[in-house]
Amino acid sequence: MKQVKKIEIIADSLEINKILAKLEANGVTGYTVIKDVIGKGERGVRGGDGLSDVLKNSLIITVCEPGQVKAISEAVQPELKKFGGVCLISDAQWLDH
Amino acid sequence: MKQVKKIEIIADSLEINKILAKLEANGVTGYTVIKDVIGKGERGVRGGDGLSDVLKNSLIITVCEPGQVKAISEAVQPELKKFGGVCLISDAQWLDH
Amino acid sequence: MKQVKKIEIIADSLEINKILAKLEANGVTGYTVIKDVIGKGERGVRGGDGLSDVLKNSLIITVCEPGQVKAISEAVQPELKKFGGVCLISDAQWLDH
Amino acid sequence: MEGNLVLQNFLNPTILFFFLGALAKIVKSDLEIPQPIPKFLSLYLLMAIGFKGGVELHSSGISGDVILSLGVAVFMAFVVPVYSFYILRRKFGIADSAAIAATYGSISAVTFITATSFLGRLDISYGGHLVAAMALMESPAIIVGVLLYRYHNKDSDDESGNSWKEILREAFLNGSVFLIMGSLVIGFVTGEDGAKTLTPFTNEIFKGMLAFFLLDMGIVAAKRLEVLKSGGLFIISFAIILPLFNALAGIGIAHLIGMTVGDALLFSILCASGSYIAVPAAIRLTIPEANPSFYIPMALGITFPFNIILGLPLYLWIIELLWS
Amino acid sequence: MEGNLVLQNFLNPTILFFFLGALAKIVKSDLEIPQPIPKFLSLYLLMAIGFKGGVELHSSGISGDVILSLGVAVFMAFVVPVYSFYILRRKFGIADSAAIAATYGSISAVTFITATSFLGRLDISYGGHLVAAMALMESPAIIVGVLLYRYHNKDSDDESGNSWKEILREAFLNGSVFLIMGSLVIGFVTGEDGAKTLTPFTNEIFKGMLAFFLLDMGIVAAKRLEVLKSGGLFIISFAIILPLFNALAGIGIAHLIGMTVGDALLFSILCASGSYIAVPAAIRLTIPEANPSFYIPMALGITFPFNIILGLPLYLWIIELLWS
Amino acid sequence: MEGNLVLQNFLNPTILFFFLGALAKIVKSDLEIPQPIPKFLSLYLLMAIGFKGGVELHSSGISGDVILSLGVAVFMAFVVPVYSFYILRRKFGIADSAAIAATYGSISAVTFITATSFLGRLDISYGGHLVAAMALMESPAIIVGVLLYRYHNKDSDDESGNSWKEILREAFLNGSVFLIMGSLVIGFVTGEDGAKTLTPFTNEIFKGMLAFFLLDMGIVAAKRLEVLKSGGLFIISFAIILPLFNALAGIGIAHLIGMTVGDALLFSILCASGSYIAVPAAIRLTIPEANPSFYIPMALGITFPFNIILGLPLYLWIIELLWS
Ligand SMILES: Nc1ncnc2c1ncn2[C@@H]1O[C@H](COP(=O)(O)O)[C@@H](O)[C@H]1O
Ligand SMILES: Nc1ncnc2c1ncn2[C@@H]1O[C@H](COP(=O)(O)O)[C@@H](O)[C@H]1O
Ligand SMILES: Nc1ncnc2c1ncn2[C@@H]1O[C@H](COP(=O)(O)O)[C@@H](O)[C@H]1O
Ligand code: NA
Ligand code: NA
Ligand code: NA
Repeated sequence: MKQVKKIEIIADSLEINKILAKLEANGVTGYTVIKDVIGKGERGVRGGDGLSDVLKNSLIITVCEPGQVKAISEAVQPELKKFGGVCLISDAQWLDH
Repeated sequence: MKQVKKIEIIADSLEINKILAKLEANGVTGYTVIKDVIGKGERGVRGGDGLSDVLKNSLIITVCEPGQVKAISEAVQPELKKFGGVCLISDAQWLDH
Repeated sequence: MKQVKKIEIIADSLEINKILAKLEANGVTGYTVIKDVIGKGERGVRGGDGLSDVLKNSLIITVCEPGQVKAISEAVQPELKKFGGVCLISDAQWLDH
Repeated sequence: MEGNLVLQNFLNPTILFFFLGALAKIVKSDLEIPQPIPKFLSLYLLMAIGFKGGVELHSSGISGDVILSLGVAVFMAFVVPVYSFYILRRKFGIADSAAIAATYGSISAVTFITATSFLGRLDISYGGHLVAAMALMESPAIIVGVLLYRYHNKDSDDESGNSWKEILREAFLNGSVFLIMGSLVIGFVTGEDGAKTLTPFTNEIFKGMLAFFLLDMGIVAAKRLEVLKSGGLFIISFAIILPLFNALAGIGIAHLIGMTVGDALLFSILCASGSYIAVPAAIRLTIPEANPSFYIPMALGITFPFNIILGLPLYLWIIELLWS
Repeated sequence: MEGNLVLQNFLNPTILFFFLGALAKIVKSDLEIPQPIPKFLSLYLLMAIGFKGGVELHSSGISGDVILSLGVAVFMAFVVPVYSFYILRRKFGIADSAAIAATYGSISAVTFITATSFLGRLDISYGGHLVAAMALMESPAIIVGVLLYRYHNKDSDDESGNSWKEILREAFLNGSVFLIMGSLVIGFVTGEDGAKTLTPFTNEIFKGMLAFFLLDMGIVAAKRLEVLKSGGLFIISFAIILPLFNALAGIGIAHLIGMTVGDALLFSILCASGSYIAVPAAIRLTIPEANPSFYIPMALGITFPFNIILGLPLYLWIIELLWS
Repeated sequence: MEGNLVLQNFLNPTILFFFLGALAKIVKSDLEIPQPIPKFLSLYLLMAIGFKGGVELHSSGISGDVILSLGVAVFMAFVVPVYSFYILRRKFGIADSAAIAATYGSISAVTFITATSFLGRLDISYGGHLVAAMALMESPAIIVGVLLYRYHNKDSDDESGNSWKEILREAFLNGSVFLIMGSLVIGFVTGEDGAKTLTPFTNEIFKGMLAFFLLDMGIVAAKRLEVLKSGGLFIISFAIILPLFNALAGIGIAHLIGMTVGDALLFSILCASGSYIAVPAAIRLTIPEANPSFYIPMALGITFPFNIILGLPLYLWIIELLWS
């Protein structure tokens, strides 16, 4: 088992590809995406629009070394500032395999 | 970065709106919902019914100040007691933006 | 509130039933599954195939007693080694109900 | 009863697709119709059957006979759950009895649709107002079920329960009830003229969409039936005897008020069928203590196949005996 | 204007399904058409209308008149968002004004489709090239909206913005624009011959699929309208007056270049309608500061129902007055 | 070979929708057909083609000729993966060779369906039993692939592998195989009579549904092709030469046993096509070491378009030469 950091990013679905590109540019080699989640925050309800593809979120999970957290957060921060969203960092243990 | 609490609630999809209303009544201003997750627990399998919309869960994530945890837990506890489900609380760090 | 361990397993959707069977064989009585998540890792992109049902992941969440972690990790490790995937363990508090 | 009719009914493609689905589950094929495809098909069926019924009601007009039929339909929807509840109480707890009673008091639209196909193959006509009867019979049983449950369960913690406003909304405004009712009204308002352009969608591809939906129903029914195995013989026999009894009651009333053969068959199948789409959602919310592994598999896994394969020819045989 | 025409238009089943959806939301029924069913229906509609338009364009050929019509269509798509922006600026900020202007400069395919059904019921013919006009009018307004926004918002942090390459791709290659354009070309290339085998899919079940989609649009429109309530009277009246104004402009131009009555109606409805499918996604990405609770509900919750119920008969009445 | 035939084949709307999808991906449009719409369309196609084949088999009856055709079909399904494996081994590892061999030993239902449309346009008839041949050819190659893999990979850790029971279930009971086989049986049992009511669903809207599905296949094929770019020339040429070779083998056998022109074309396309729906799921589970970025894109991105555009007219040309 290895001590790692789990970063969870909730952001507008339309921004996901941009954010993933930024993560990869900052050394992220693995991630998982849950598409079409809904939510509410400072920018109001994002409950899906039903017709167009706007107003919904995706949830990105990426597990990384503690040393990578700083670079990653700085990379996604401006994106979240502009389009809204959440970035959470927590501790976890990674089962080697 | 700010120290926060992450509350994850897994509950019957039919109860989600009621639970969200209780969360909002207790000062929650932001949340994220993953719809249509399946699971198993004390009340048996909730694997979706395929015809009616019953027997499936949703997962609510809400990030809040440590001080809010007590009120929120007390608000959702009776609901979970009656209809089943899980409420998990963990520590995380919130990236300011 | 009870101190528990949260185990999150991300694995190929086709393997999920096998992994759930292994979990149940190791004393797991409750779990939640988020189907159809996508991701990237050592084995390349799993972004869904669009035609066949291959190349996508599922995310299993199971909450257990700290004492159960070892047995569970050992049960899923060979599966993850062969088909890829991630197993994360973290601390959480379980709201009694 | 001609065994021939049973076989002929069994060997029509829509019914066979139901069994293909069930077989898929039984032999453990991974055939699956992922959501929301079944939802799409079921919304389509409700919309099409409602609309067609409305158009037919438009041509036939709302006569005294029609109103009488609708009246007895509503009457049965109130009465069936009451006597079912007291029968069920001998073996089940209050919550489960109320839930199963509500299930059988309400109706199954797909059973009804299959019955109209059955009549179509035999060239027996029926009135469009039976669709209206179906729509009217969906909701009352939910109300009766909740009433019975609350009446017999007075000591329970009332505050945590749903308000009557919510229960009424669940009963009368749940998606299926609303869509079939609304489509009926639209069909009625627009009549033949409006129907013309929708016919290819609502009528021509209808049987195929039904076959597709029955394929999924077969899969789900077989899955549900597995859950029931543990429930034992009582549940299974109840899920056959109760519909039989209800069908006979329906046939009796139909005879009394002088329905045609086609109308009587449809009315009896409405009485005999149990709901596995609209009622479960309503019951989950209003009687959460009831166990869904009873009321869903009974209506879907046993009563539904029984009705569409044996029930239809059997009820028709009885009706033709009585009417001739 | 014959009130009769309004009523007759209102009482056709597709329009009534829109109101059934809206009613479902208003009475708080849980009727819901889950994704991706609406997506399926809307892709179908775009594919079918594009293909049919292409086939008709094939039979009619590309004459000078056709090219002239397409020319004025593109012209209007550039002009409408410009004047709309300056009107909007009196009440809205730069971002919201640009977003709403783009919305109304672009078009609504479902409004257009409903208009063709309206003409069909009245036996008024129209040219297939109007579908091409629709496809051409979707994108320019997005470009104009972004240009206006950037021009008036110079001080904003330009680097974080999207590159023009991305904006052009959003405008010209977003899914709806691409699909309708591509289907049009396929219909044009294959002509009557190729169309024969697709007719049952693209033409016969078309009205039914449209009715189903309008059911969902009704639900979504009513939901959006709730959001708007807070926005006050200005927004609502603007969402009626601007399309009226644009329709009149369209009718004027149509008269000038001598379109037929059918073509003029379709052209005016293209000018009058606002986009709530293609534009919102493009605007979210290119003008993220704009508030989607303005531009989506205006086009969907107010302008769309206004156009299909009152707009169509009204514009036709005006056209018939002028043309006669 | 008439170049005309190639062009005419290319210019039919269903094929063009495939290219529209591919173009969408190439020009980076965001056009997307979200799941489960493609699943819906593919289940529909399997159900419809199986049912139609069964009905035709019912009318033609099961003659000696039919049984002979089915026999050689199964024979080819066993032989093709064996020789393909040994060719592939010259460039690929054991796991990948076995996976690609299984892919090409099995068949592509959509290629087959496109071939029947191609024959339909040319008024060349074919036997319904070819659909049965298709259904029978789906599974054996999976078994052969796993056998070859296990035989050459003896040292591998056998215990972690799947049991033969699971492998057989994957091969013979996976959803696509089960649905087409079951629908075939239903069509055969019910015959013309039963078919009548399903015709609008299974036959009339069929081409349109196929066009819609091909639109999605084009998008996915182009996406897969991007992955392959890195794989180099060998893979691409192999994905063209192997099907060509298999088609010729099929044509030879068809000539030997005296099939009609139509049947020979369908048989050759069954031999030539590779599976990208049923086999990938089976192979992922049974040969997890094989790299899906080889076997999926080869069959879908190269062989499929090659077969439907150039293969069909080419194979027909050869057949007509030989048969005349
Ligand atoms: N406190 C929170 N807890 C969980 N999710 C949140 C929270 N705040 C915002 N979100 C999610 O992030 C999205 C964007 O948030 P915002 O930018 O605050 O509007 C929302 O739609 C939610 O899905
Ligand atoms: N130990 C657990 N770990 C993860 N999820 C659980 C656990 N127990 C229950 N759940 C989830 O909560 C739902 C309701 O649980 P229950 O009320 O115990 O039947 C289940 O369907 C699961 O999705
Ligand atoms: N570092 C990571 N963080 C989050 N998810 C990951 C990570 N690495 C792998 N995954 C997920 O696990 C799946 C299989 O990973 P792999 O076996 O490394 O290809 C991927 O498709 C991702 O969904
Ligand atoms: Na009943
Ligand atoms: Na416009
Ligand atoms: Na083959």
